[in-house]
Amino acid sequence: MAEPARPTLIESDAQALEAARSLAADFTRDASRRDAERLLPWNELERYGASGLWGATVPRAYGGAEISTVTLARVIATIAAADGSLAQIPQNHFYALEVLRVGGSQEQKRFFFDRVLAGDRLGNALAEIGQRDFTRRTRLVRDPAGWYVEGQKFYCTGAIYAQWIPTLVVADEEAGETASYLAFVPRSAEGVTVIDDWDGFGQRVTGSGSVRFERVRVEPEWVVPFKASFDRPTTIGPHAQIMHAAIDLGIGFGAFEETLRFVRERSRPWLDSGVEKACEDPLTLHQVGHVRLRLRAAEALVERAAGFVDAAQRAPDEDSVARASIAVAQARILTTKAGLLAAEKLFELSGTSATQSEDNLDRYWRNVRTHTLHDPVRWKYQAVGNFHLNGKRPPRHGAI
Amino acid sequence: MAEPARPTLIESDAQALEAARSLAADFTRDASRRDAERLLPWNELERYGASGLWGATVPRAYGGAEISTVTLARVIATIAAADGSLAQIPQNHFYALEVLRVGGSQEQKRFFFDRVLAGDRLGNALAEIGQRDFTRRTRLVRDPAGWYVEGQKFYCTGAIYAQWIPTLVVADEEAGETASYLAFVPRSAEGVTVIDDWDGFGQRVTGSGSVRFERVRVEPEWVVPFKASFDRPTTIGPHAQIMHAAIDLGIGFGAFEETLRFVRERSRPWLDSGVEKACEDPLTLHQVGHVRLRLRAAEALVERAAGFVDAAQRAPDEDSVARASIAVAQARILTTKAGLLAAEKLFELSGTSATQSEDNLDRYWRNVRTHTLHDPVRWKYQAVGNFHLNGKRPPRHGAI
Amino acid sequence: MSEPSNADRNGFEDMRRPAPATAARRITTDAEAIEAATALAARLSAGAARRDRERLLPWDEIEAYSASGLGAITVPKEFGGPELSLVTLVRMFEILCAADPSAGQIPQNHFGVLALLRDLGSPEQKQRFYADILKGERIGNAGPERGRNMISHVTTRITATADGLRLTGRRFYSTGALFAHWIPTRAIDDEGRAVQVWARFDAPGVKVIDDWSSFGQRTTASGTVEFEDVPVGPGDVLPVWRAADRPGLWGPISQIVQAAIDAGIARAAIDDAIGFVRDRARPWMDSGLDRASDDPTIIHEVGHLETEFQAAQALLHHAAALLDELSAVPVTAESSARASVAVAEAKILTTEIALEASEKLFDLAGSSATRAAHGLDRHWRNARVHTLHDPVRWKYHLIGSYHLNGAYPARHQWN
Amino acid sequence: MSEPSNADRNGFEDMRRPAPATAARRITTDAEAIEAATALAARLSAGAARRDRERLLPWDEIEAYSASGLGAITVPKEFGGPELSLVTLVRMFEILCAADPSAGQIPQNHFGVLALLRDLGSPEQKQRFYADILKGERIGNAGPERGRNMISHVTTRITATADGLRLTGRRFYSTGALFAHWIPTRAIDDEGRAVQVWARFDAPGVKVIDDWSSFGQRTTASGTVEFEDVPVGPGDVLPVWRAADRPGLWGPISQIVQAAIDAGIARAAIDDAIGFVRDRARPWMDSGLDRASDDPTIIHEVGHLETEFQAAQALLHHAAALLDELSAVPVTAESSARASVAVAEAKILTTEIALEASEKLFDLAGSSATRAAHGLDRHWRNARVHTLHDPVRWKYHLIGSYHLNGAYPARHQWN
Repeated sequence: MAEPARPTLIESDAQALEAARSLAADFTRDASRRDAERLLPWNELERYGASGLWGATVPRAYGGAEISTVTLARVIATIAAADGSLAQIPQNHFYALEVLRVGGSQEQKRFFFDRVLAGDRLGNALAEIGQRDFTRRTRLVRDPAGWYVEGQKFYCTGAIYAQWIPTLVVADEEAGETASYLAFVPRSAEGVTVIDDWDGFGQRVTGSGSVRFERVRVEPEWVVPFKASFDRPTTIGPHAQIMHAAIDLGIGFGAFEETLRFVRERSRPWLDSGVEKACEDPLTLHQVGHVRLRLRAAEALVERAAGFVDAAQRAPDEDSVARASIAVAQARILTTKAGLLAAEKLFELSGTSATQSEDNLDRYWRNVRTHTLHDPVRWKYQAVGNFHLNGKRPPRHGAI
Repeated sequence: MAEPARPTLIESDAQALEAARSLAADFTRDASRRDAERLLPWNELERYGASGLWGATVPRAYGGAEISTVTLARVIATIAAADGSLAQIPQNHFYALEVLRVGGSQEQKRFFFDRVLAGDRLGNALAEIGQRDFTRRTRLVRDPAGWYVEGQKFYCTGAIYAQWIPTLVVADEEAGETASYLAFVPRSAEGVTVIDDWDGFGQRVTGSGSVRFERVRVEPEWVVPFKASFDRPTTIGPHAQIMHAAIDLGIGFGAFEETLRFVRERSRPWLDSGVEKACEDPLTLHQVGHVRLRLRAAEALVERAAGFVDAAQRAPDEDSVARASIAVAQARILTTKAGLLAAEKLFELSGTSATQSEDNLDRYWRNVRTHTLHDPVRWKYQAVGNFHLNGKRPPRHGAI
Repeated sequence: MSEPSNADRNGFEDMRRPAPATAARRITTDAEAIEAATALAARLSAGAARRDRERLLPWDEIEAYSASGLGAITVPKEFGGPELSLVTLVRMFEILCAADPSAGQIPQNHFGVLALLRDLGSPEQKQRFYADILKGERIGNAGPERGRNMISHVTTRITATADGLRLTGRRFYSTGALFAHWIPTRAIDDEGRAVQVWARFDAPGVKVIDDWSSFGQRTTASGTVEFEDVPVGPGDVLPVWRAADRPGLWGPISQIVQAAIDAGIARAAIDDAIGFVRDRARPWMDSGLDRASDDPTIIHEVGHLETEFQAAQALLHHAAALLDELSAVPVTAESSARASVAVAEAKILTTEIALEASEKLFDLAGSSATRAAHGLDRHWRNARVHTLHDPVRWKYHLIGSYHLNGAYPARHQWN
Repeated sequence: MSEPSNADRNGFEDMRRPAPATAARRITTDAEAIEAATALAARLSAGAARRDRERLLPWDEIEAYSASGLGAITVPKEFGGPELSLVTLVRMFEILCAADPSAGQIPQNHFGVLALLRDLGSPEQKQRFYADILKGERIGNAGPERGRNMISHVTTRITATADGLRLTGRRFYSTGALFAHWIPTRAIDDEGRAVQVWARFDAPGVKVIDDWSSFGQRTTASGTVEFEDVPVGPGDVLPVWRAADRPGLWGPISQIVQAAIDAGIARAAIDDAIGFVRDRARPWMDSGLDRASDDPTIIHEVGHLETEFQAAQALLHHAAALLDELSAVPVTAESSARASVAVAEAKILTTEIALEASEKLFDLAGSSATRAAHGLDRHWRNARVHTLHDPVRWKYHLIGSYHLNGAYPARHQWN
């Protein structure tokens, strides 16, 4: 892959939001076609990268704008309203950057933050399947001749588009212990095979396929501590999760905008409603208000939670991180429900004529339904309830 | 207490329903006043008893009409729409009759069924408080000199009005085992103290107070096996529970009827609605439809479940009883929700003027809120889910 | 009937037309009907996911359906049919649609039209058309017209000419028309009255176009029908305009079939959710459990879905039983209204549980259930598309108006 | 201020009238206001259940409130007040109403009227009235009229006579009037225009009757006010009729206080639920658990209630911040509409969570929580009664109309 042109340098939160809005207007145009024909968004990703947004969370000390989590969530929701897949692709990029920020050495930060500001994209290779437990099998082997990664990963959103694939690996430590690391593997390294075998019915062009690592050589300086960053309170979990919340929220708002357009321009009034135009139907107006309000409630919790994440990043401790995780879990509860609601009501309010394949409006539901399954929202309730009822802090992992 | 006049003999399901409707019209008149002033319904209970309904479940073999559970549920719901307390008072009466039918000796059945057809009412003394577990402390002591009951019970609905108080007692058996029995204790026996200390905010005139038993002499032939009737599959549990469902359903329908009346006759139209009369408000109409539908759904499940109970009574086995318990649990889920919904929407649709104390319309909410707490509906979902997902039969006790 | 050869299935599928009906089986009892439906469902179920994915029309399955005799179960006894109850008809649709709601939906208008025939047909019309049905012929339906205006607006015309009656118009959403021997359509006659005209599928000027492109119920072929100067006999016209004045049950009967289809979709979604949780889902890491099926949060949801489903089905069967009861005696404005209200109740609940179950299926089953191989999103797509004919929000309004103001629902095919 | 003696509390309570305002504390910062509210809340909380049960009016508590200076926190800087943000005002109401929503509701109209004064008052009026408020005087409100007709219908009149202006009319639901030094009321002037007339509580012809008998918010004394030929100065009349033409924020400000009260009720209900589960509830026998607080079905509900509460509160604070922002610049029709929509969002969610939490409280706490001694049903009674001023169903409609059709909400005190 050729060295990409150096992106614009984002310098403020306002600039980031403006860039997101302008990209969203661009991305929305062919979003339906990309989904329908499963066209991977290579060109869009080039423009997305060139905007500088992928470097906007880099700390000021390393030359970035260090935009707030509130802004990051807004950026992602804005993109998601236009194209759910394009919003999800950089989620793992920002995730890896947060792991790096929290657990990387000065050296590693200097190197990778700079690569990102220069336009490198990070994918991910975290999840594995085939085991009913959640333990990982992909290993980091430290041979005298060099370090190697060996294993197979699934649901690797963004890997296919990335210059680097941060890969969750397990290594043997002294005294029979193991520890986990995030190894930043070059996409172009010998032994890396990225397979575009993602065939979920939604988020179809995220390139969330599988990656095979066959004795892939990695340099020790590419290996960032992972487990260590969960042994102490850090914001990796809530930071990862709030981006998921923002994606679902954005897809929901996208569906809501389609609803308004369709009802205004194309729906016909219901026989028994006694009104001339569909947009005058009092029961439709009531339900439009309902969908809008549920989206607003979700949005309010996303912004609230992002504030907690920002606070915990500034002063991470048991309490601040737990509060952030809980606030983000609450946001995910409402974004999940509101996103699904908006995607479903789009049709109830628009009517049968909105179901034609050429309009492909079901992509909102397919996207939000697929993406909201990342981790089960049912267990968010347990975490939130346990925190408020019993004062129990949530477990520390990337999914809370 | 004087021997009551012999009640009318109910001879058919249709006659039972007709009697219930006529009583409901009677009971509805002063229901609000009884609640507000906490007037115990002594006279109403005399008329209720005289109707013959309290003997209507007595098996045909023992001279009763053996009305179906479907009819029994309808009778109770009909009374509950008029007065929630009056509907609850005989619940334990019918419960004790079912325990008798399932576990009593021929002799016992002949005696107590006849007493009931003659007008005797049964109360209950089942629950105890003060322990965090659910084990019972009230004991049956079998002295050589005679059998005695000793202990204290709470939530004894109906005891104050009864001729007999079926009391759940524990007795030592051989080999260090214990077993439980339902001892039919005469209300007037020496050592029985009924205290009207029920002060819940709803179902205020059920007389659900406490009963103290101080070395109360009972005859062996008054003691009916209890535990034994749960060691094998019997309908005691679902039969008890469906009456609770019918009570909540009836209260809900009562609240719904009040809603219709109030909106038609007294509500004013909302400022922004643009209609002349409150009953023309399209959003009100939508919500009236919603409340009605949830009540209908609950009613459909009550009738469905009652059919399962009838079937299980005819042929009790592991499967038929489990199916009945599950169907009744499903009914209770919807009656709980629908009853509360109707009682709350009464005000939303009627407006502030419906909240005046003189109308006492909040009694529907207070009644249904109090009565739906008999056992937690949250665990009904677990029972139903476990049955359908894992094929697990529900536990056997009186609360499922 | 003769099975088409496998060669027919490639490429020519869209041009395939109904086989001439010869000798359908005669079903005589409710039990036989349920048994036949259950047997047919096993056949429908096998290829349902593939037909959805590849948009293969269920021709063989539909011919098998006709051969089974299920198409004639509502034909009155006096015309040689078994006149089975609507409860049975509803159960048939539930069973077939749990297996494949696209194939199962195809006969929906068949029965709606038969109900209209019973209400409005002359004795001669009944004699003639019922005989065709008993033979195994299928009735489709030319759906509404398109446009932003009221859904009831009609420009299709039947005109008397020197050569006899001629039908001209263009209709959409015509479920079953492609598979049908008879294609009835709404039209306006020379006196401006609403009528239903029955056109033969092979009459000159009849064109059925499979341009149904919705994302759900993909293989219903609910496409376009064009009528261009189609010659029609005077006996092929039913006086629908009378229904506006004369209370009938064809509206509620047409609707209850819709509700039954949605109940079938809901049942299939819940069954697939349960199957996936039992056999494939992994327990969530924070649950501390070995099996997803022991997760109390999953158990709760299954409890909820089963309860709502049972309520929907109970109201569906209540409504069907009421329709059976009401159709046994002369229909009045009052009984027609009661029927519409009862069916509206069932329709709302079946709609809601079909949507909810097909969406929650994934909450319970997890991410891996989204893989294309499982084809499980078809439940939601089917539920969503099939429940849009008539908005449930106005069903609530209808129920509210009936109870609060004693208002009778308007009489049309969606009430 | 001097505390009334205990003797005053018996029997004479209903006849008690406001003490002359002397020297209220001057609050100058947001932090001071929150601190004062928190301190006062501790005092309100103590007797709240008893006051509800015995219907004891919170006279001492209200005098303590006035002395705290909280009544003057919105007085503009140019008139000597701290001009604290609406965010702070909203938080104050949440804090007070979580402790006792009846006592906490009493000042609601005080601030609504002050917002109207700010929008419509003349400089002289502002000077005069704000000075009273800074001293610690309270404003009540004479509520709407009664009857089946439209809620905005007005028969209260202010008439010019030879002896000056005279006010006559009868108003209901007059929260705070009994405790107030000033009682403003809507009236129609001789030119048929809507005005607001400020009457002194002790002016001849003013009669405040504590006939509020609702089952909730029992000690707000939201009763009847009668005006009979009450003499009024020309400076005591505000031209409300201008509000219909001139966009303002007094409607949304009046509404947001209502939403804050409901948020307080919701918070108290959730807190009581949590406390009861932790300290008193016993585990359900089928749960196999030692403590109710470990029951996953209870934990789920707490998770749900907390999440909905946080969302409601977040929208409430968003709306307050938006009102602060919009009131810093000239109000336009567009910004007034935005304000109404934002407040409607908060109002719906606070209503819903207040009702849901106060009802679910018992699901979580169980039967024993219904005992009279706990007085826990007051939360639901308070929530239900306080959320009926204006139906949330039309709030949804308002939000839908704004987004779908760009329609601006009608401007009145409930939007």
